[in-house]
Amino acid sequence: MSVNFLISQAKNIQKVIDENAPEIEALDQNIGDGDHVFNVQRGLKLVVELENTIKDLPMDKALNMIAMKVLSGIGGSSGALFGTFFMSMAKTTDLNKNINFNKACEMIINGIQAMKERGKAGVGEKTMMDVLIPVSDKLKDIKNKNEIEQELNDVIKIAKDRMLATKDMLCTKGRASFLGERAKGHIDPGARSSQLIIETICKSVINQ
Amino acid sequence: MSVNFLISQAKNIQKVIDENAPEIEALDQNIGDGDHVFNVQRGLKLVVELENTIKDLPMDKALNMIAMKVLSGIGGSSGALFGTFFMSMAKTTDLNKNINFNKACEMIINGIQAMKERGKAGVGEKTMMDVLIPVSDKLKDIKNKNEIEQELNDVIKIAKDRMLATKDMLCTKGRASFLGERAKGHIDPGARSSQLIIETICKSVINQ
Amino acid sequence: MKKFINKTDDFLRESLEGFGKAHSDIIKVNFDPNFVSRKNKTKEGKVSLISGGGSGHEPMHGGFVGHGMLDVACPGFVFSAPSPDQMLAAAEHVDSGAGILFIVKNYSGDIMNFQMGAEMYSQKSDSIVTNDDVAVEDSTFTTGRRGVAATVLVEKIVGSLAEDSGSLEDCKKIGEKVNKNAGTMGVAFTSCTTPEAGKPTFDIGPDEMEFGVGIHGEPGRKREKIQSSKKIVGNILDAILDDLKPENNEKMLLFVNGMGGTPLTELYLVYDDACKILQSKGVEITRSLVGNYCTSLEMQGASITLLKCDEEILKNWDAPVHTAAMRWGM
Amino acid sequence: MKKFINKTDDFLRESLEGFGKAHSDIIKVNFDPNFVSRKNKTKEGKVSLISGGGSGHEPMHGGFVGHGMLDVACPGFVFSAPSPDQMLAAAEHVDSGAGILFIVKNYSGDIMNFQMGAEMYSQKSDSIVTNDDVAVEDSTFTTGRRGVAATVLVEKIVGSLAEDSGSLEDCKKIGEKVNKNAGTMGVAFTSCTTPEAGKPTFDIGPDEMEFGVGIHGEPGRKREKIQSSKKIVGNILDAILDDLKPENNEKMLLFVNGMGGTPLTELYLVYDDACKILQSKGVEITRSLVGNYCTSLEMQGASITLLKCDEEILKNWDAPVHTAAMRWGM
Ligand SMILES: Nc1ncnc2c1ncn2[C@@H]1O[C@H](COP(=O)(O)OP(=O)(O)O)[C@@H](O)[C@H]1O
Ligand SMILES: Nc1ncnc2c1ncn2[C@@H]1O[C@H](COP(=O)(O)OP(=O)(O)O)[C@@H](O)[C@H]1O
Ligand SMILES: [Mg+2]
Ligand SMILES: [Mg+2]
Ligand SMILES: [Mg+2]
Ligand SMILES: [Mg+2]
Repeated sequence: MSVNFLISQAKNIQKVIDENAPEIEALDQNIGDGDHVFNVQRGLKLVVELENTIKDLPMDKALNMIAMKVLSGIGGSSGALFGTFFMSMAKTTDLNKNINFNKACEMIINGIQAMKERGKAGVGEKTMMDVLIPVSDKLKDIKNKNEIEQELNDVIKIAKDRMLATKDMLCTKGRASFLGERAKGHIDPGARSSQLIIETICKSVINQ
Repeated sequence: MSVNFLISQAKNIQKVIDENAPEIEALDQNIGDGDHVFNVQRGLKLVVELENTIKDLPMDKALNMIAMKVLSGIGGSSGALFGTFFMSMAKTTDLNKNINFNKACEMIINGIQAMKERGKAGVGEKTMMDVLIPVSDKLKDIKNKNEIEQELNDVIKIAKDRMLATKDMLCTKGRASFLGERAKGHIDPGARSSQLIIETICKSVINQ
Repeated sequence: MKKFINKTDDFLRESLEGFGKAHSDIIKVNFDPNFVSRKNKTKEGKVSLISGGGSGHEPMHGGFVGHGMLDVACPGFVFSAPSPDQMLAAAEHVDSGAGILFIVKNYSGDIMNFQMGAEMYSQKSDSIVTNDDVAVEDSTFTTGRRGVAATVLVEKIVGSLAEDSGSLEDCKKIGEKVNKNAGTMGVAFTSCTTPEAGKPTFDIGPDEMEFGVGIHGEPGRKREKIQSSKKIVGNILDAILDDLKPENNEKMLLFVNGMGGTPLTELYLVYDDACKILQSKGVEITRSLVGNYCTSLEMQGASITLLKCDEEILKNWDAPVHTAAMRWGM
Repeated sequence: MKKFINKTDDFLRESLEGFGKAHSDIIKVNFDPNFVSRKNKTKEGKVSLISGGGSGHEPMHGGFVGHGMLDVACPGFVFSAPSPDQMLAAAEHVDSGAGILFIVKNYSGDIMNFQMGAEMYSQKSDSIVTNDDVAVEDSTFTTGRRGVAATVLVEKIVGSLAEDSGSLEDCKKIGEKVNKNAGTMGVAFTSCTTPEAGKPTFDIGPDEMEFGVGIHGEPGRKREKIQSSKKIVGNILDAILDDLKPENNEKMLLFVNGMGGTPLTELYLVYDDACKILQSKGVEITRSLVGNYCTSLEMQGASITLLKCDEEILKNWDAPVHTAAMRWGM
């Protein structure tokens, strides 16, 4: 994995989020305050704009710059969480060597672990962690496997299932937690955006 | 003319204004601030409620009480103008004698004259005076005539024509004067309410 | 109609009662006839200032009763001028021997009612008529221009002079100077709804604005497509400057007034646009006021007022004031 | 969308610039990262108070920066919590040696961002989390309750103590007391529209209201048919009193807060209804505040906050304050 890979992923994700923006906006209007998609879009735009600044930097420096941009440019819950994700990825050891698939998985697992600590949300609380924690668990699992394509397809499926599962949950973390029973019947916006991100990355790795 | 006649006229007028309220309201919304009909309705309600207080009073006292109610209870341009009307009617001489048709005309002529002085509006300025001044002029004319019914039908016609004529005028007095050309094409609300009042009174005198 | 309201007929009274209770440290609300007076009697020998007008423009005028501003405010029904008995009762209430100055916005209804009140009052009184709305063409043959937001500035500045022992003549003089030195224009994005009508005063399309709107929601100069804030502000300022014709580097007070339903963020953005444009035109902004002071119920929109300031005006603008809606220096 | 706006991306910056210019006598707006600080440096040894949150709630918090209240406010994008670098820059800007107290409304986004800011800051700091919204059920397993209008009261009262040389511990203590002693609930008649979305956050019927709405337009307890002011106010007060369980004759501050699009007349009417109901329940209203302080853009609606007052709270409430949006005693 290279810095260029990160940038090209950001561009892919930007496209997918833009395509699904009305849906994500509506989800946050239903049980939140409607800004989630704008927060995510603002963050992606800032990362993509970093291209020239970071493309020749070592991975840890590049990730730190991304983290700072995301952290300072997004705001809201997503800013803190995604910023934490990148900050923590950057702290993974041995990033100056060639980053193979296993290392990439480790980085993501580290990032998601840090988000979990920051937001204190576990599985079943109707947040993006409902998608990300199971994805992280699966990545731990496949790190040393060979049939990566099938495994990544499984990741895509897990992300989707867990995203859909947020629909019937009560929410206990984040803005939707204030709604009690009224949050039921709506998919969590952060879960949906995270699932789209996961799916986009997995697909592009599969198609490489 | 008796105090009871005044009260019964107020009741008649109240009915007619209520029936035409949506139209009058719309007229004041077009070129004013929309409150004219509510001002007039509030005034009529107050006068009708005076019935028990004034029904046994001499004419001048009754008129003064009406004037005070109208003046203090309506507000806006109509409150000042209609209040002035009654105040001035009350000042007509010899009101303690029997009030015949000629005397009644004199009272109305006095009232309208005072309104003219208060509002400083003449004919052609797109206000209620466009109806009331010609009516007053006609009353001066018919005071000593015999064929009252035909004359009153003429009054009704004058009031109506003059009300309609306000439609194409530029306005130079009152709130609609601020509109310049944009006031054109709309009948003046005060002209419409005054015309309805005149018509109602004339008709009920004719039908007596 | 969506309002906090119990019965239409009780709307004004209940609102005034709440106002009286919330600010019982500075004002007192009197009923039948209705007027808002200072809690403490005006001191002997001080000129008394009485203003008033239809309700629906809060905090104007009740919110401006107190030290350094008005002595009494007479609230009429929503958008209907108050009646003469209110002005008479107000005048008799404050009478402190030095005369009364009525501050009246230029509308037929207000003028006639205030005049009648003044005629009924037996002591010395005079009046100022504000007519700062440049949206309307001025002419001596017609009613002239409307009195709008600059009335707030007149009340503050005259109020200070009166507090400072200004004579009736001097109070009238400075008030007329402020009025003459001021110009205002407003735009509306949405209509207001009076409790009595229960429906919007005017219809307006989702992309339209009323340019030059009156504070009762009366039509203005023209109905237009909505534009960027910069353009709207530029057009408003052009109209005002055209009227005021300031000298180069003239010192002005810039007053951005909300119509009631526009959030502060937008008013400050308007203020920013106005600053930039005025700077480019060589106007020096020496004082500012941003907020909802002369409103039209829940109407969305704003007006801009410019006031040419000399030393006398500035001194009286800066003087302490303690009312429900405007307070500084004490 | 009808707003005074130029480009969506410039909305916040231009509004902040205008705010800075309009109040340059008391505050300074700093950009990249954005924060509003007092014009004069906080005096050595004074605890510094920093608050912040998503924009769209003006005058909260920028309007509360100044003597006797906040030292700095960090505005996020509209309805999005500010970012840690803002809090860090703010903290480094004010640092006066006596420590920093962050006042944070209880939302995941705000908590996380403030925490990260505090972690990056190397000197002494602590925080208060406000959670006064009784519309939401409290529970230690969830995020708990939202922080809403009582945050204004916390900022005023802690601000006074900090100005009066209170220690970081004492400031935190009184802030937590105020938060614990306060309860708020709001209703919305209309939605708000963020500049970014360009359309209303939620749909609501012409005869409906959202009971217990959040200040970002988040859904509340229930969607209901609109009722008389008395009924609405009664239901709100029941919910708050249920939570606060005041003693008989308990002294309370009554705060009627507009959501942004509701005129003052209606807020005073709500205040009147609340007074009458509270009186009948044996509550003594000892202080009051009526106006738009913690808003949701142009939303029509209001919230009511009750605060149980002891001598310490009253003393600090009454102390002089000089900010853009709240000023008395100086
Ligand atoms: N404590 C938390 N832990 C993990 N995710 C959270 C937490 N709080 C909120 N979220 C996620 O953030 C999303 C909302 O993000 P966003 O709209 O950007 O922030 P905000 O709620 O501050 O408006 C939610 O849908 C949820 O997935
Ligand atoms: N100066 C005036 N002289 C005569 N009539 C006037 C004058 N000004 C206004 N009017 C009349 O008053 C009517 C409006 O009355 P109303 O709506 O009650 O008062 P306001 O204009 O104060 O809202 C106008 O339609 C017009 O006929
Ligand atoms: Mg959100
Ligand atoms: Mg009218
Ligand atoms: Mg009127
Ligand atoms: Mg948000």
